[in-house]
Amino acid sequence: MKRLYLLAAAAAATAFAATSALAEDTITVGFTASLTGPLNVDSAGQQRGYEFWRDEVNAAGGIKVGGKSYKVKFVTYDDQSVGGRVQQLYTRLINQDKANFLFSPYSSGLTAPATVITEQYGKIMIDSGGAEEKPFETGNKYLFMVITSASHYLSGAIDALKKYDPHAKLALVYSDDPFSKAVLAAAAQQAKAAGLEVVMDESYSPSTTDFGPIVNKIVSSNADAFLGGGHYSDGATLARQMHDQKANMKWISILVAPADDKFAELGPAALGVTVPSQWELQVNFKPQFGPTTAQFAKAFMDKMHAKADYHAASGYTVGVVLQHAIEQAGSIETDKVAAALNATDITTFFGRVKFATDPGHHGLQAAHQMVLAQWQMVNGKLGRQVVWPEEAKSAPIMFPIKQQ
Amino acid sequence: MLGVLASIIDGVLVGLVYGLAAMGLTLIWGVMDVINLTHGTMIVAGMFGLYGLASAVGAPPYLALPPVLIGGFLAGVLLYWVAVHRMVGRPPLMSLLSTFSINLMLIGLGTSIWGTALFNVEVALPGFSLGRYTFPGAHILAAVLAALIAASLYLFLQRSRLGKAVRAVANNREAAELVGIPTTRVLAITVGCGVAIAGVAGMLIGTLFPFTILSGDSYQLKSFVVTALGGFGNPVGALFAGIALGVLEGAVTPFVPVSWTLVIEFALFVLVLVVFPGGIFAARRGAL
Amino acid sequence: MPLVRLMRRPFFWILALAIAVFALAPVFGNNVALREALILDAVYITLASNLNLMLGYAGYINFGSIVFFGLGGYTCVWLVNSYHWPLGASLLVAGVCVSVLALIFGLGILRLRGAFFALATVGIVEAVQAFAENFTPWGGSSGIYLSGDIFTPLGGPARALWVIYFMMVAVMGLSLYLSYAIKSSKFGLGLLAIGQNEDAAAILGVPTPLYKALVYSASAFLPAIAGGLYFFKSAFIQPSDAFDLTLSTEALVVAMLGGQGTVAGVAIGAFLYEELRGYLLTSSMFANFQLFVSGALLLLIVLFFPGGLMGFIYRHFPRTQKVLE
Amino acid sequence: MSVLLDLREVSKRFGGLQAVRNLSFDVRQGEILGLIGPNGAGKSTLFNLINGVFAPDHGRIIFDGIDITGERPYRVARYGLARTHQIVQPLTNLTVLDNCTVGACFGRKNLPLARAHEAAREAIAIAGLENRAAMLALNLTIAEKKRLELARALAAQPKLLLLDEVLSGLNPTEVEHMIGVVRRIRERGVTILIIEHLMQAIMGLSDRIVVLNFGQKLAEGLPAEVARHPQVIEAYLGDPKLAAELQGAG
Repeated sequence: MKRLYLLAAAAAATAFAATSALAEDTITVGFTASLTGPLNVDSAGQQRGYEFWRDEVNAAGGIKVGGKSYKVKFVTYDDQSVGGRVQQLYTRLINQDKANFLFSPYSSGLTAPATVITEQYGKIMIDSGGAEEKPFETGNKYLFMVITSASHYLSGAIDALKKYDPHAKLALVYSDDPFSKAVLAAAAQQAKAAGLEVVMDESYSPSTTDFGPIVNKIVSSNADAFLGGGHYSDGATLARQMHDQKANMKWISILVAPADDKFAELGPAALGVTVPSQWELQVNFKPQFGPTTAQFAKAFMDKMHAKADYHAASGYTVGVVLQHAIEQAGSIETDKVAAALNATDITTFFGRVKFATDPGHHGLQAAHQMVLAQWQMVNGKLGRQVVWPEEAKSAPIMFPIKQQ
Repeated sequence: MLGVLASIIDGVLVGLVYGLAAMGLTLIWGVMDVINLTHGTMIVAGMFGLYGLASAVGAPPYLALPPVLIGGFLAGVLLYWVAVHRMVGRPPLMSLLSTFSINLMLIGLGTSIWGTALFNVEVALPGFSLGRYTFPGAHILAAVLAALIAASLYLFLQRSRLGKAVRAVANNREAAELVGIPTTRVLAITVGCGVAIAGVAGMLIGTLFPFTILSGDSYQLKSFVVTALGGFGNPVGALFAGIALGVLEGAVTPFVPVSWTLVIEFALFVLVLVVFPGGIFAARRGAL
Repeated sequence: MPLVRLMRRPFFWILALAIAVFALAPVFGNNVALREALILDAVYITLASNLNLMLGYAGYINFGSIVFFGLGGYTCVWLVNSYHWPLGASLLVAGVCVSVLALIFGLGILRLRGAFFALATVGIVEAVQAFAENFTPWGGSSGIYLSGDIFTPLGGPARALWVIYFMMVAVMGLSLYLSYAIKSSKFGLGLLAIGQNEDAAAILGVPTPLYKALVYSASAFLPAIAGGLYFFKSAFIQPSDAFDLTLSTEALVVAMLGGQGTVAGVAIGAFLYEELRGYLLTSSMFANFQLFVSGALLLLIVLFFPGGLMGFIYRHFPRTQKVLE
Repeated sequence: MSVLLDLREVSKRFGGLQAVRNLSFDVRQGEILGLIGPNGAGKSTLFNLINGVFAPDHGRIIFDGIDITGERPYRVARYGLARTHQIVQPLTNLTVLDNCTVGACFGRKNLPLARAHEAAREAIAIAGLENRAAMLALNLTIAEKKRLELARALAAQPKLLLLDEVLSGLNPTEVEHMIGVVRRIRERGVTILIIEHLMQAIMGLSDRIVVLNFGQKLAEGLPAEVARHPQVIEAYLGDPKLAAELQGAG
């Protein structure tokens, strides 16, 4: 009997708790963030971007639709960086919290399961944290991605290498996770097409802690350019061990980790490392909608007390794109907003945003371009400079990397 | 060929540190049948101790050793009184639950304070080169320190009065109690030593690689592997098994795709367990 | 013990009623949010109940229960995705294959006792995960994405999620009855004897290697099917989710919390643990401290309710011992 | 009398220790055979060899016409061989009844659960544990645990029962009671091989005696014969108290 009572009580508690009354002029946006678990750092950046956008919009009186203005309200939960939680929480966001629109969790691995739910309920979800293309190839109708997808991450690095050292011997060493594998698979093809020689192409387990033997293997392969890495600690460890073990690379491109300001902790090991970036402070696009880079960076710093990085910028852009689409549609109905998103082609401080509309890739980003940032000494301090493409660069490239 | 040799030397250097880390686990395990699931987190605590002292205060990294050792010991004694003491005499491995809970708390607290951001401690020491291959000074020093600490633990267990008491309690707790050994205090000290060693190992690892609050998981797993290979409750075996693991990682990498290293490592681990249920270094079981 | 005899005991009907309430609770008012919460409860209950066959009965600590779940998930998703098998058949094949595999694994590692066995199971989780990361037919580390139209045969996504829910509750129900039936059988008595003292059990005539291998294999079947359902529902599977050691550890914790060796205790333990975690995750008060709070609560329970939940109930309401098993 | 258990030149070595050496003797249907010898003579090892805990290095063990050499313990139990342990081995968290039911279920008759319960109750009655049936084994006194060992072995309805020091650690009243129980078991047609240090008791109980020393057979015969055997007396001289007891009992 005890058991029955407990079941019933828990069921009742779950059912009646938190019945959020929908206020008249509010738009509810739901998402999960990885407050705990390994994705916490990147996810936090993205979440700050989301929140900054919400605060900005609300301060400006909300989103204006046909003479009415809607304030934006967020509902958010911790997904623990675990895929299994995401479906439970997105269902809850849609059904219990009555979210009108959804933002994606961080990473492809979490976005994919969330998509099953949002598509099932026909809700729009805008993605800025999962760069992998596979979820866009399964016929989804309401999923949109504002960032450049995985297969273009290292295009810039390959182009730059082709220009500076057409005879470079590449070592591609990357984490065994979906995102990194997709990025490097595309990079390997682009390298071959550019006539660069790939002398090593291997993935390592994401839980690898000591890269000593791997660095030795890179040295043995006679490579002089390194492309790879994956997520957070592995990328940083690789950079440090290549430096400690004097691997003498002329070129090092590492995914994700060097885009964070904490990468400067590595000191000399960080110098010269390049990172493909969705956005950098030095990038200057003329926005048709929303703030300029300078305005964004300053306001973000004032409000969030943190330097804006690309996760924050892309998170913010998700909001801007949604806002733009709602205003264009003149409605908050899903189908009208989705149509507006399909027709979107705007440039914000983040760059140009346009979505693929063919059924095989619906929602994939079709226009945004990445830049390549390099860690250089600026006034005696380590900082990132944009070095590629040429037309966007804020400093000359350091090639080859100077060993100390 | 030189590359293989270099990887093997690397393996020995890092393996000594793995071995030291595992000694912390195996000591507690062997003496009181407690699997300390906070082990990984204690290793991380050592890393953060190093970071706090070296990067924030600016002290030379290796000066962090004594404070980490003492802090780890105190933390271990506290852990004993909070989570382990009440579990003695309960169904086997109940301590698994209590240490699991403590670990959740520590990780939760750590994540809300530091996030999973990356920390790095720069250690500028001249390295040693073999052709194109370089062994960083920090690796060499860490290995030497690990060996020294392991040796002191061994001497402590073999020679000192307290060490003998620890071994007596491990052998037969009731008998030890009967001959007047204050077993509870000995157990508390054992957990203290185990945690202190884990912390110091973490501190040494912190001089080698960057780390996050979650880095402990991998090292805890490695410690399990090392403990099993070395034989439970056998600190000397653990040290050799640590080296064996490091050498295996180093020796395998040049010949197979890197991503298969883990498959080989764990398949071998299960195989060794099944074939030598007492650990490969079981012959030295009398060590504790 | 024959079914008829089981049906004469009140616990059989209590269990039936509880499962029925569990299945129907979200149906009233079409409460899909509750359904999503309950389906995770069902997963935990399934994992913990089957784990309990090894842990509570035979006394073997298995950190590798997640391997069954993950391999079941992979087999099912792979058959559905690459060979377009119907869900039912894929689930069944997944269950059978994983049980057979468990039997083979079991014959190898069940020679080990106590902590050695526990460690070997950790090794198996890691080895299998590392294998899946390198196994191309399963998409390596990228895993397998299912397209949106896999739900069409089940009547579209909205209906499919209900169908999957009921199937999951059925798997949970079967798990509970399996634990109950084994506990009340000669097989179960043999397992309990092994759990208490394996050498003595063998001397009394319990065929220990066979029984251990059988129960290890049996404890793989339903978790494999649950894994199949779960990852089919997610429409996505990748090695790090499928072989997450944390989930295995949680299943152990849950079984010990509820009271290992009991049928009802383990189920209630799983239910409460998952509800607690779910509540803490979604409550704004604890958002940043949910791990810390779960840890602290767990510790208090471990310290002050040593026999687990059932131990507590039995001690304070001795009569329940006759009814709740 | 037909031979029930036949040991032929059985040997077992542990590292440098020759625990049992070239040992041959037989146990006849229906008798009580006593096995004595100083500490470390290899008596318990012999039990472990007979019921399959260890496999002998050499020699054969034939039980009821079947060669059981090196068979696993659970197979041996099925053939109808049950034993008790010198150090009690209760299934601690099971009730006395369940302990005995395990014996009945997996013993010679391979009974289904319901029938096994009946057999277990019967064995419990013989061992005099009726009022402890529902108690957990861990809550029993030492004497009761000894009786539980016996009841559990008996529940298996064995042809041959190996008793390993069932009297040690009991007070005189309990010893009396236990001897009665052993006699009653024999009356039911169960053959018994018994190890015992209490000379008085074993000399009185046994039909025949086998004496072991350093893993070898020293003497074999009727209790009175054995007690007068010079080598046996010599073997026990290391232990004057035992030697005196031996004389007294003989």
